[in-house]
Amino acid sequence: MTEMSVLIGGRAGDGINSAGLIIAHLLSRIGYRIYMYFDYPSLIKGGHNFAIIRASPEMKGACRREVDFILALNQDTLDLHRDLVRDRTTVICDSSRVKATGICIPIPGILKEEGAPAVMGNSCIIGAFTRAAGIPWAVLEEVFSRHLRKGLELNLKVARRGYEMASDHSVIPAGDSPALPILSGNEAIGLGLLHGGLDAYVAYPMTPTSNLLHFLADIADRAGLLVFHPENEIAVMLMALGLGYAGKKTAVGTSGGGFCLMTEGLSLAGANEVPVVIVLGQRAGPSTGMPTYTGQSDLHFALHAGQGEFPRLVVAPGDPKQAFTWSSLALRLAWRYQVPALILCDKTLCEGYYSFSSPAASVPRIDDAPAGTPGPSYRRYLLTDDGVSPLLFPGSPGTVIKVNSYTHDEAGITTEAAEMASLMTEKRIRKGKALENGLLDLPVIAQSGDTSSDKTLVCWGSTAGACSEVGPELGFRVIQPVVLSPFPAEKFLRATRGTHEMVVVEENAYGQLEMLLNRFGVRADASVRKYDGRPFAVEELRARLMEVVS
Amino acid sequence: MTEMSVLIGGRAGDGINSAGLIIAHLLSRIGYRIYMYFDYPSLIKGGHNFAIIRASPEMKGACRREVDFILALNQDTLDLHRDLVRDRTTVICDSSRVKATGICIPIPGILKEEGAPAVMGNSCIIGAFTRAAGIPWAVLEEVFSRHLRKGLELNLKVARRGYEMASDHSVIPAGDSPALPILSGNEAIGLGLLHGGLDAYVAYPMTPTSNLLHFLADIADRAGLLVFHPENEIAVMLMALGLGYAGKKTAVGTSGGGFCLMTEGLSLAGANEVPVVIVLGQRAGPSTGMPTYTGQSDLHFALHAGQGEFPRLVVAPGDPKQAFTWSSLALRLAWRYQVPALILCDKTLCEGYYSFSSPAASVPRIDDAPAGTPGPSYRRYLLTDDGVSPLLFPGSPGTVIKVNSYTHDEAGITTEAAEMASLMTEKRIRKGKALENGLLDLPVIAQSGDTSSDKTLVCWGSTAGACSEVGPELGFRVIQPVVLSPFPAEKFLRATRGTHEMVVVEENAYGQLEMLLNRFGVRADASVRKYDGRPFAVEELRARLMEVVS
Amino acid sequence: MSARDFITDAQNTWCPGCGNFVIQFALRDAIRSAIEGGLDPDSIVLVTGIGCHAKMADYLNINSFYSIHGRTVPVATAIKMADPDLQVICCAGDGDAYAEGLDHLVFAAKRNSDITVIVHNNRVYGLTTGQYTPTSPSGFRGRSTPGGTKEEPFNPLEIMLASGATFVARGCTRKRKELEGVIREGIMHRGFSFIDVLQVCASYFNQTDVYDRAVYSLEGHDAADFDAACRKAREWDYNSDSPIAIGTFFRVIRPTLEERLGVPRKKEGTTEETIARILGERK
Amino acid sequence: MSARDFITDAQNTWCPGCGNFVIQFALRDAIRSAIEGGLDPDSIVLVTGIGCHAKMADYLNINSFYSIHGRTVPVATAIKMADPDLQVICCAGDGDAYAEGLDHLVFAAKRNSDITVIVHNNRVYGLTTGQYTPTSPSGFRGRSTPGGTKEEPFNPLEIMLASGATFVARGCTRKRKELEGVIREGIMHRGFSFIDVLQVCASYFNQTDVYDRAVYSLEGHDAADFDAACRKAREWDYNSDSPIAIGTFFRVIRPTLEERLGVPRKKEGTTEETIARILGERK
Ligand SMILES: Cc1ncc(C[n+]2csc(CCOP(=O)(O)OP(=O)(O)O)c2C)c(N)n1
Ligand SMILES: Cc1ncc(C[n+]2csc(CCOP(=O)(O)OP(=O)(O)O)c2C)c(N)n1
Ligand code: SF4
Ligand code: SF4
Ligand SMILES: [Mg+2]
Ligand SMILES: [Mg+2]
Repeated sequence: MTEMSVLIGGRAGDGINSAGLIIAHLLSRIGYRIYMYFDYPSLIKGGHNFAIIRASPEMKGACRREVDFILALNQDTLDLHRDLVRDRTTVICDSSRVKATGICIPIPGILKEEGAPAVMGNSCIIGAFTRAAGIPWAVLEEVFSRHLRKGLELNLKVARRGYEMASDHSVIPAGDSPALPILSGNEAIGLGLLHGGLDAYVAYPMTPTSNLLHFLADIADRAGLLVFHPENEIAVMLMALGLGYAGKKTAVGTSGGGFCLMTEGLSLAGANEVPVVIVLGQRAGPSTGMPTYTGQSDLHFALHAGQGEFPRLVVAPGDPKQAFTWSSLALRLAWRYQVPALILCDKTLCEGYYSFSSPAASVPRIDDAPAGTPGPSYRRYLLTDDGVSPLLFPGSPGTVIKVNSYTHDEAGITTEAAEMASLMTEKRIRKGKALENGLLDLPVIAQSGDTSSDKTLVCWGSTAGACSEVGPELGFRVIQPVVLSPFPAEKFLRATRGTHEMVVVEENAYGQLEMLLNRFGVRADASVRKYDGRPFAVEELRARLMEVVS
Repeated sequence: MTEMSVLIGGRAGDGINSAGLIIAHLLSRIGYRIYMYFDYPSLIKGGHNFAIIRASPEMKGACRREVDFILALNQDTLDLHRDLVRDRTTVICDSSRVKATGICIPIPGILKEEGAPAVMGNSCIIGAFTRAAGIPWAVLEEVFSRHLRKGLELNLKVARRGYEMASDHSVIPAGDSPALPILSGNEAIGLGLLHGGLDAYVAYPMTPTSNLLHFLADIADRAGLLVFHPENEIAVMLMALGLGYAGKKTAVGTSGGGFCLMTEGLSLAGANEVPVVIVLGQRAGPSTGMPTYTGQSDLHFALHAGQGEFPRLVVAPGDPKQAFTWSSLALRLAWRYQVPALILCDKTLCEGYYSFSSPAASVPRIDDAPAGTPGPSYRRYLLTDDGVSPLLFPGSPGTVIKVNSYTHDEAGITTEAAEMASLMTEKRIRKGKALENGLLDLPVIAQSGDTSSDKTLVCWGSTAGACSEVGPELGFRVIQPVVLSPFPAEKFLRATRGTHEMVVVEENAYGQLEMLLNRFGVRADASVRKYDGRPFAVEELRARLMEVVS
Repeated sequence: MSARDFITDAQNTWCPGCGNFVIQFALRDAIRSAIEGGLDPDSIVLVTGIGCHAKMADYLNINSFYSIHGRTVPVATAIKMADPDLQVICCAGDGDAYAEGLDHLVFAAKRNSDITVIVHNNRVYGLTTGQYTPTSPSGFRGRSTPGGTKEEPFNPLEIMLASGATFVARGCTRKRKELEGVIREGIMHRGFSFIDVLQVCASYFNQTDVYDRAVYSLEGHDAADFDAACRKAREWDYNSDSPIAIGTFFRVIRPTLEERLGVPRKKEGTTEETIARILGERK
Repeated sequence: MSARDFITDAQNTWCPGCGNFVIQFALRDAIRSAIEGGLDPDSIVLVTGIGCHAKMADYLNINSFYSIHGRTVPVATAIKMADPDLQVICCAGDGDAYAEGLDHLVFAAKRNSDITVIVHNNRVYGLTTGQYTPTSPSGFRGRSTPGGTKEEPFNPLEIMLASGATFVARGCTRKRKELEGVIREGIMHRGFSFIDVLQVCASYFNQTDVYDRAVYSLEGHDAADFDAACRKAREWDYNSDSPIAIGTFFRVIRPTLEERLGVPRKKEGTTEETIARILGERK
């Protein structure tokens, strides 16, 4: 069984994302693992959208620079992606809008005959694809019936017309792995948070995490979640701290600009020790930048945002499995150590779709901080050996619970005494150490490739997708630190021991992971950086790596 | 001629800051260089306030742990500062409030007899001090007449009563240097900005930079400045960018919490290339922390604040002379390279008072970015060799000037094209390089002590005061990088060449400068850190250094 | 619970003559009488901003969230959402609630979040030593406006009425008894309660004489009449020299945010089951 | 300058049927007629937020500051302060100006900053694909509120009137001519001009039918009468099904912020001299 890629493209508003997802499910059903990349400009209608669905026997996390099928709902799809077309590529198109040789379907005519709306053109071309790829009609029927919210019958009709107009063209052999769920990174984060015990989610929409808000709002009722979208990100963050103070495990989600507005609340969380999780979806910056394109340029901002010093957890998952695991762990660690935790992701991960085999059963269990004893002697900031104070929430009988943004004493009363200020700083440092210890047994670094190779590729976040595919091919061991704060320096050094040549691959211009590694005495021999908002394609990364290594 | 220190203490609301400043001027007039530290809790009345005035033949920037005179308006002044009292210390106190042996003046009685308000108790005790220190009465008269805003006559009367009740006790020999102006760090920054060409200052009050707002508001009329205090820091930052877009050289001032709210605007400035200067006064954090106490814990936040990547200038002056020079330069460099510039200071510098010899004449001249040519072909983001685009402001005849937070083309129109995104990122990188080159001839690193010593002390910001005094005594060469971004790594390495033992001294817990140095391969052998909100005293630093060095 | 119990041992550092003392005791007594009426003292949560007013969090021996400048309201809204059994009270400043964080106030009113916001409106930034606020009179010479402000104050009551607040009142620290009354009423009100308290700042804006002269208690005013409330609110514009009414300007009962949100429904099955079910749908 | 000149070559990506087209052409024509009346085209500056509305900055060939979400107003205020000869216009969104950055709007009104704010009020977040805004009707099922919002909209006109705005108007994209009229009036008004434009969002909240049915032009309304303006503003609460007036609700002339600030006085002597003088006083 071999791998294959399908590109479907059309105008913004044509529903390319959903169409891509249907194709993903078709291929999933016949035994493949799926990765889907969706590319769209920041506008509602009119621009060019496309999705690339890659199907392989093994999970992949990046696209290739060639496609086996190209489904063109507009001329741009062919014109803009000529470089992806090979001799073997099957072209399927809407003959009314596209000039091409291949399977050309008069979609508007069919829609008219069937009395179907324009948006069902997708189903028609998908029908044609199904046939061309040799996928049994029953598979399409099943996928449609599971994944179309409405108009099933009409969609099937229209698809059937497409199906009938095509012929077995480039039959894809079926695999035998049973179909896995297909999840976006955002959904994996959401489910991971749920797994970690999420009670509430507060967010103001911002690409690429808006869909996390939408997803959690959708499942709020059955998951028993409070989901709230307030006036702006300042309110989001402060609401999260109000909820946390009252005992609700809360996460927020945003992107760079919104995160800026949360930094004052983040520092507050550092000071008042109310746990909170922040999902920070990176996109191409600075400022508004390219809202729907990807980037990895907020690492140091995430590491250092907020005035003053306090421990924080920063994790950067590279795929939905890590996203699930580390979203669950981030929430639990935040509550165990009463620190803010950031889940640093990016557009590629958040809005990409992946076959997902749930790690739910294997996520290590981490308990909340010890509960305090209610009563008049409760002190919210009790100085303890590990810096972690027992927790109680308002409403506890006979107990006064004071949290405070000022430097405070154990009871939470403001102080400006030099000694108490030092003690509280040292408490926070101890908490940070405790968090570091708490991470010792967790999979803070992901590895792939030949671990005895003397060539090491280091990457982080979603770039791990392309890296873990290309790196091993080129003889690299691939190291992806998932936890970036507290940075697991010792484990990292151990993992890279014996390295002769180190390349750091990042989707930014300044080499932010490299800057972080430098702090720990690690020097890269070469860097591969990309900053045009598009994730690395497999071939592109391979070529770039071959340029820089000896 | 020897040096001496005076401590004056009383309750919040007693006017200790002004009294300290008068004492500073008395000592300045008789030929000393002055450093004054003012210590007060974050409240208006009721707590204990004190000022320590240190007078020496040479400029100093830190206090000693012993005083020659202690002027006590309340009992706390004696009780809380016993450790500063030596045998030789002359105690002068208000006998109605303080139990002590020394020169005890029945201040309330005197005030009553003279019909003077309570706040004039200061003048009375200053009169006594003047006599005890052997300072001629005429000096007091001159200082009062120059520096009291109102009630000169009554103040003189009251002072005279104090003067007459004391005797020459511990006569301070007069020096012969003519009196210098005495300035706070905030004032030095304000004048430096003015020197750099400031047109407008926008701020929301926040310790320790509120006094910069007050100072600039006070001189606005004669300096032709627009000074505005809007609804919050978000508005502050965005107003600054509006002013900058319209051609006004603008600075803003804040502290950590307010800076958080400015970070989104900072990233905008990085993207739309509108110059702005941010005065960021550090204080003890995290969050509200101890608003009137000092700290150096916002360095990395300043270096990395705002999503995405763009060049920025970060300077951290250590004394008013550097503050003046680098505030002027920061504004000019911001306008030369169209980058945001941060002046990173702290409570010690901002609210400390210092004898000041103006470097105005020697501040290097830096021109604004080249002006564009008005007309329809003007492009705000013209791609140039050094990344700097010619500037024009709205109102230019026949010219359309578009700035944009989105990724844009040369004309400022939004684009999401991969190539243009890369080009604009590279433009910003080139601008950063040009800025780096522009810094080559500037005094980006300050040094003192024996530059051939193999023991090096590294410090930054106001901590340079204590370090440049103690370091050389202990045989250190002292290196203070004033520019922290773009970090002058090469110059730093050159300045520290031959170091055998390096100690980094900072007023924070995590070693933020050290973390930065680590990035450039510099490893410290020892660290001296302090995080209780109080600046290093000379003896304290000496002892801490002696603990850590071999 | 005795009166003493409500005050902590924290050293009080308000200036002598500061109106905050009056608010402190009025609030304490309002709480005390609410407790006598059945309120559980453990269920009270105080949220403060940053400013002189905010020291209330240190001084009152009740649950408290000493927040940051301008942000009492979102914190309080969320605490109430988290646990509708809690009784959430904000002590905010005028710089705090009307400048730095005005938007939150408008939104809490719009949502009818069942919290009580007491604004210590001394019409000056106290803690940062005397700058103008949105309710300082025009021409106010503060430290950031030595030549006098160039703008008129706004009228917070009008803005709250326009925003949908269901309880709008004004108190004054020169009228302790009346103040306690509106605070108690505000706490008891089911829905968003807004109380603007004209507070004497002894150090930076001592309006004692003005308030002693101009303040009078609303009488014969129908708090159910929105138009009358608007008219009364407009009687004094925080600038000119006119009579200043205190008391409850407006009161109406509407569904609260928390009532409308409902307590999140009990989950069907365990979290693991929910996750498994959702994954199943994604196949 | 011909009509064409005002439109750039940037590709227009608004959805077919979007009300933004109407605002674009109404604004262009209002500007054009102001230019015919003597306005210098080079002196116009457009400030936009982030959202569909904001693309106006790309599409109109005039000076522009394409700002960030929610922040048109402080940018615009500052540009006007920097150079009172400039004519500053904001195109803001309802999410933008009423949610993210509401406070700035209130303060611009309070200060009577001489800028014109046009809010493209489609009562939805367009660009982020359909979430509720502060003016969405209650129960609105957006992507963040699939079960319907649990709050009522606020009425931006009421808030602006309460905040001291000196020009308050409403337009609708279904009435292009009238819209052009209020925009022109707003631009000409000396002082803060606020124009709420009911804009059809073809993709996420298409209120064409409602507006076609309910919108009518104010007639016989005295825009100098504040109480009448309030009454008219309250006629429709952005929620219920009642007649929707468009036109100028309120207009009054008061000193503007820029007039009151004055242009910073000419400096006495050079900067160096000023610095030297100040240093002298510090001796
Ligand atoms: C974001 C932020 N900006 C500024 C400050 C500084 N600050 C502290 S209190 C205060 C003003 C307080 O005024 P107000 O809210 O009226 O309270 P008051 O002291 O008068 O009771 C300011 C500006 C801050 N803490 N945080
Ligand atoms: C601080 C911040 N938060 C969120 C966003 C994401 N965002 C962009 S546009 C928008 C909503 C736009 O709605 P509106 O202002 O009503 O404009 P419309 O698209 O409807 O014209 C949001 C939430 C952002 N850019 N910045
Ligand atoms: S400054 Fe004013 S508000 Fe603050 S404590 Fe003193 S009198 Fe009260
Ligand atoms: S989403 Fe709505 S507002 Fe945005 S362009 Fe489309 S129709 Fe217009
Ligand atoms: Mg106040
Ligand atoms: Mg909108």
